[in-house]
Amino acid sequence: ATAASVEEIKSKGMLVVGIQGDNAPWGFVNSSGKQDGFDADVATLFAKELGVKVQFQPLAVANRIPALTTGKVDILFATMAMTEERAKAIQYSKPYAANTISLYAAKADAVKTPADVASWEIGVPKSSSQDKAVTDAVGSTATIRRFDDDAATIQALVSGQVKAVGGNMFYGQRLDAASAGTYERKIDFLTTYNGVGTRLGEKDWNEAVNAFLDKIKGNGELAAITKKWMAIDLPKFPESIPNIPFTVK
Amino acid sequence: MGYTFDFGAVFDRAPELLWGSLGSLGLAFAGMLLALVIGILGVAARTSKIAWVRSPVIAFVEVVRNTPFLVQIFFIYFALPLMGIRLNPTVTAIIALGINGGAYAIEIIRGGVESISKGQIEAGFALGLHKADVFRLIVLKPALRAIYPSLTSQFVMLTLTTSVCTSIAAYELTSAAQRIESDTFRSFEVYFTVTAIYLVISSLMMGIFALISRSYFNYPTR
Amino acid sequence: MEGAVLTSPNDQSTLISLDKVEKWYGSFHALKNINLSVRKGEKIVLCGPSGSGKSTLIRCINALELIQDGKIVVEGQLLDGTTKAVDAIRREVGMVFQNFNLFPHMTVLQNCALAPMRVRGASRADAEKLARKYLERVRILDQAEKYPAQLSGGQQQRVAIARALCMEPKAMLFDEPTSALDPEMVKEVLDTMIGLARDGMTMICVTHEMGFARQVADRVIFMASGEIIEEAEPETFFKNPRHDRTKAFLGEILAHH
Amino acid sequence: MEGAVLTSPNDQSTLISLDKVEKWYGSFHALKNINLSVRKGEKIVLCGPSGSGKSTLIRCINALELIQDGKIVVEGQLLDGTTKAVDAIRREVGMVFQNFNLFPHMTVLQNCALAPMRVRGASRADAEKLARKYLERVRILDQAEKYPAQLSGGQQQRVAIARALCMEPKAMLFDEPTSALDPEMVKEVLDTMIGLARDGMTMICVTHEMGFARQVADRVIFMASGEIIEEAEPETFFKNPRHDRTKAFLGEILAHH
Amino acid sequence: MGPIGENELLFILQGLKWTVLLAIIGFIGGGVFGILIALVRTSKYPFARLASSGYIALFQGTPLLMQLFVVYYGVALLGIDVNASVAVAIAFTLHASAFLGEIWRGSIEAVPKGQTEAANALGLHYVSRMKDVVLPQALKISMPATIGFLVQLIKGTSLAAIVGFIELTRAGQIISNQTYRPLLVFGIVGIIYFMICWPLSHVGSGLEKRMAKAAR
Ligand SMILES: Nc1ncnc2c1ncn2[C@@H]1O[C@H](COP(=O)(O)OP(=O)(O)OP(=O)(O)O)[C@@H](O)[C@H]1O
Ligand SMILES: Nc1ncnc2c1ncn2[C@@H]1O[C@H](COP(=O)(O)OP(=O)(O)OP(=O)(O)O)[C@@H](O)[C@H]1O
Ligand SMILES: [Mg+2]
Ligand SMILES: [Mg+2]
Repeated sequence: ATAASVEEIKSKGMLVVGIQGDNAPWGFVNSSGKQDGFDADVATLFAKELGVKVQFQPLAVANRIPALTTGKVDILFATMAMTEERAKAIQYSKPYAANTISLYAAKADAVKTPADVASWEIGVPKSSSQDKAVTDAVGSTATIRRFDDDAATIQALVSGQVKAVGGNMFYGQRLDAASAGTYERKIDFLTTYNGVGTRLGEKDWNEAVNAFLDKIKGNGELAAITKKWMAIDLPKFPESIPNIPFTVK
Repeated sequence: MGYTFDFGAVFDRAPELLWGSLGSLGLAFAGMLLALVIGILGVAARTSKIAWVRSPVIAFVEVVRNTPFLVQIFFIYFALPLMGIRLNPTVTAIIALGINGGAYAIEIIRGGVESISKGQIEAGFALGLHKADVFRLIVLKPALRAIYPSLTSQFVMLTLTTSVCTSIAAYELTSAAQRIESDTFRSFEVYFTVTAIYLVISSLMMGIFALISRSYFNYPTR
Repeated sequence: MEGAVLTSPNDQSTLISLDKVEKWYGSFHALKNINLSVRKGEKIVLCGPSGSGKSTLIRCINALELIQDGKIVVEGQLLDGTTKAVDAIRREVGMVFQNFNLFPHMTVLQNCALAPMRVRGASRADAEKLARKYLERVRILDQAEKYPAQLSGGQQQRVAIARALCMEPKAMLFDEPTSALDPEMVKEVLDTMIGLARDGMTMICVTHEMGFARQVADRVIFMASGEIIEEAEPETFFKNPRHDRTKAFLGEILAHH
Repeated sequence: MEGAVLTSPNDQSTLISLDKVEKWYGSFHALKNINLSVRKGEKIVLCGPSGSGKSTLIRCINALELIQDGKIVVEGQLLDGTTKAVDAIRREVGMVFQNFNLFPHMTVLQNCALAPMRVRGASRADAEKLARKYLERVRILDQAEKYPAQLSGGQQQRVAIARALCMEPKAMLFDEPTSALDPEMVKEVLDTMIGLARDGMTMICVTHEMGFARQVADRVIFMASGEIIEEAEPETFFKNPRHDRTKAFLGEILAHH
Repeated sequence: MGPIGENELLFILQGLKWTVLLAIIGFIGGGVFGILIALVRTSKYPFARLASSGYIALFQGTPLLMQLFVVYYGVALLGIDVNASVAVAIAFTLHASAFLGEIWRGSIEAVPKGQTEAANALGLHYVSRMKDVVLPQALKISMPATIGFLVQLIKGTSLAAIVGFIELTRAGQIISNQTYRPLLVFGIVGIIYFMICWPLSHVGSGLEKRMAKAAR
């Protein structure tokens, strides 16, 4: 069996963290080949808390959950937006980051409400929370094109293959880098919160993470990391989210 | 370990899998047709005596056969718009499949054409037939027959290559699978089922090719 | 159905004439100063050692090979390398190869009907009627629906003859038509050719079947090293060859038979 | 080096015996009630029209084909289909094929040394010594380091004979050993075979070389349609064949030569 | 979000290292199993022939992409803890052995029947017949197709990106995600593939031509 308990990990001295490898600034492998980003910093702190070394396992968006459930990784600090469906497959911790999902399109296009994008082609990264948000909002009227990752999604907009994309709060900056002054944020769909993922029913992991998050929220360490990577203040986190338990019952 | 298999969640999405399969089949057939056209026209050019007709075809074949399909489809989808050619994912996928399969088909069919004895061609000329007629009426059919098995396996591979088209958001079986997976998180079950579907599709392809061969190449040889 | 006759032939009865023909394969001199004139209805047998240029000679007449110097005129049409001349000449001369070269993916009937349809623009019905006529002529009409692979070598060669006849050519060229055949089949093909000869067809035939040469040839031509060494009527040729080269050659082939 | 002799042969001098042998290819009856006994040192020539079963017969002796009924005994060993019997028999009889079947990726020496090493378990040195001895025997030792493709057909066939001899067999089977050769090369192979015959080797040879048959055969056997039609000493066989079938056949092959 | 500099190129080249390594692992693993498959496929036992042709049909009849997914997730389900590279190596071995097995079966059957008969007539047994006589000739016949498949395999490693393995294509994706220059990055990646595959293809078709000439 590969699914280890917290105690087993402590005695082994090594924590395997599932993380995104290509989603700057959340989690990415930097050009010197080292894992870096917001999630990497938080996970490193967590490992320090447990008193073990950390090993990062970069994952593609679509195989984050299988990697956890099959025990390939011990825990996910993998930009996991908290959704009801996912909460059926993994155990979330309390939220530790927030992310606003919006529609981005060319300045020249007049868009005020979701009705304005009916019959457009809209790009999103496959299986991401943007995918879910955009599909929920305009999936029945617009054509959703699902790409492998953020880079392909943004490229699709820049190439004109889609008229709009569902992006997170970093898309604006990236679209400007690709084509300055052409695109803007049009509609905010929702704000999602990211939680740390552990396996369902494993109380020891969930409790350890929640205790750790409470601690770094209190002592300002999370605020510092948020400032460093997002250039924003620590957002307000909700006490509960419907149908997404933060603790093992 | 205590993993319990649950194919139910996958079978609930059977309609999506069916549409995905049809999408894959559609891409495969359209891609193949284009590949065959590119292959036949390409061979005519590839075997030309005129260097500037021949060399672009050679370069085309070399580039396509020595780079991954993933990179090729990515280029058609993302780079062509920069030159003002914007194609939707389905058309892109068909063109990419056609180009990829076509490059292989050119080389395969060329092998067949070169296996036709010079005497056959001379007999055609001696009867007063012109070059195009000789190629079309005398060379092509026996040439295709000679390389039919390799063409078949190349086209079956092309069918399987449709799975890569998911990366430009074309609608086919693999993207359906990925949607279902991201909703149900039943990764193993989803991919296992889809693999089985691909096996059925490729067997179907081979069956169809065998049927075509039996009706089209039914002349006896020694 | 006559083909384009551009110039009026200087001798009304000359069908094929070669004048100082020179043929090179790269630096290899394959035909040297070939002069030959074939009258309508004449039957010529061409023989000589392997590599002497016999095939090359008849292939040049049919424009399957291009010559470097000299003139070839068929039915008044100068073979000047233009598509038009090549077409016109190929319509006037039929060719039969050593290896038959039937098209394996077509039935016997389709093999024969192909050229009339594509070259003469005949309708399928007319072309097939013509094909049946000539298949009858070589007495193989009952095999019309078979594919070449289902026939014996001798039958295949007779189909090849019928196929060439379907273009209703003025002359027929044969390149060792019996040498790929088993002994029993040689006779059936030779009989077919003798029949053709009797009917007055102009023929140039590369063969070492000396019985055939004796029986039908008006002239036997002996080639060696790309040159015409000797030409004579069969009687003279076999009984009193003038050149030593010819004598040696005849000694060899007659010893084998 | 004697091979496993399981039963003592009833006639001390019989090396190979076939008793009521029947062979079918599916529904095709290829050998019909074949009875044949070959004494040590005897030379037998097998002839007959194409498809009469000559190759099949000698391939059965060597267990390259399995028989459906009857008995084959070689040097007292009954060929009963067990690996042991097949091995024992193949060690006793060498075979030479029409198309030589030399191994193209091995030198002449390696071709000859292979079986002694792998089958008899000889060391490389011993095997090569043996190989050289038999290459010398067929007078081709100077070619030992060449590859088959570098040799003429006649030389290749002589190597094939040496290769078979290296197993030091009691008998040799030849299946049309000269028919794939150009005329000049036929003689060198026939001379080699005549030499072998003189040295007392037991031989069964499928051939239509009638000169060879006259010179060395103790018996000539004529087959047709899977049956042995006639067997006789060469003089009798050629001068006074009894059956019409034999007469017709002889008439045909002698006419060709 | 930056230019493509030395670091980025270096990162891509590290991906290249894995691409080459994966192809080599797949080729060696596939080669060993492939020979077995080819031998079983040409054996005289009908059941063994059937089983091996089923194996070939399975791995030639499904996309490599799916094989990667199923092995990647499936091996973990068996309770064996493997990292991505082992799973990918297993998948490539299975995939390659099916294709190489089929290629080599063809070339074993292309060795003239007379060769086997001559070996039989000399009393050689199966092992020696295969090892000394048939396989050396079959391998030579199969060289062009084998090299052709090696090229396919190298290109096929690009699919390992989909299970998150950082080989050449994945490295390209990561860099393109950081620099937002996908066209440039994938152009470079494409050229690198071409530079490895093209010389190989060339050797392959050269061999093919030489053999065609020898056969004439
Ligand atoms: N395409 C070619 N390129 C170079 N040399 C050629 C070519 N075709 C023929 N030759 C050479 O020209 C010479 C004449 O050849 P040709 O085929 O006319 O001889 P032939 O008299 O018909 O002999 P055979 O009796 O063997 O058919 C030969 O030496 C041959 O090698
Ligand atoms: N493997 C086979 N399957 C079916 N029929 C076969 C097979 N091998 C030979 N035959 C048939 O058995 C008959 C005898 O064949 P065999 O080769 O022994 O004749 P042969 O006397 O050696 O003739 P040739 O002189 O042509 O070599 C032929 O009619 C042949 O078609
Ligand atoms: Mg010739
Ligand atoms: Mg035989």
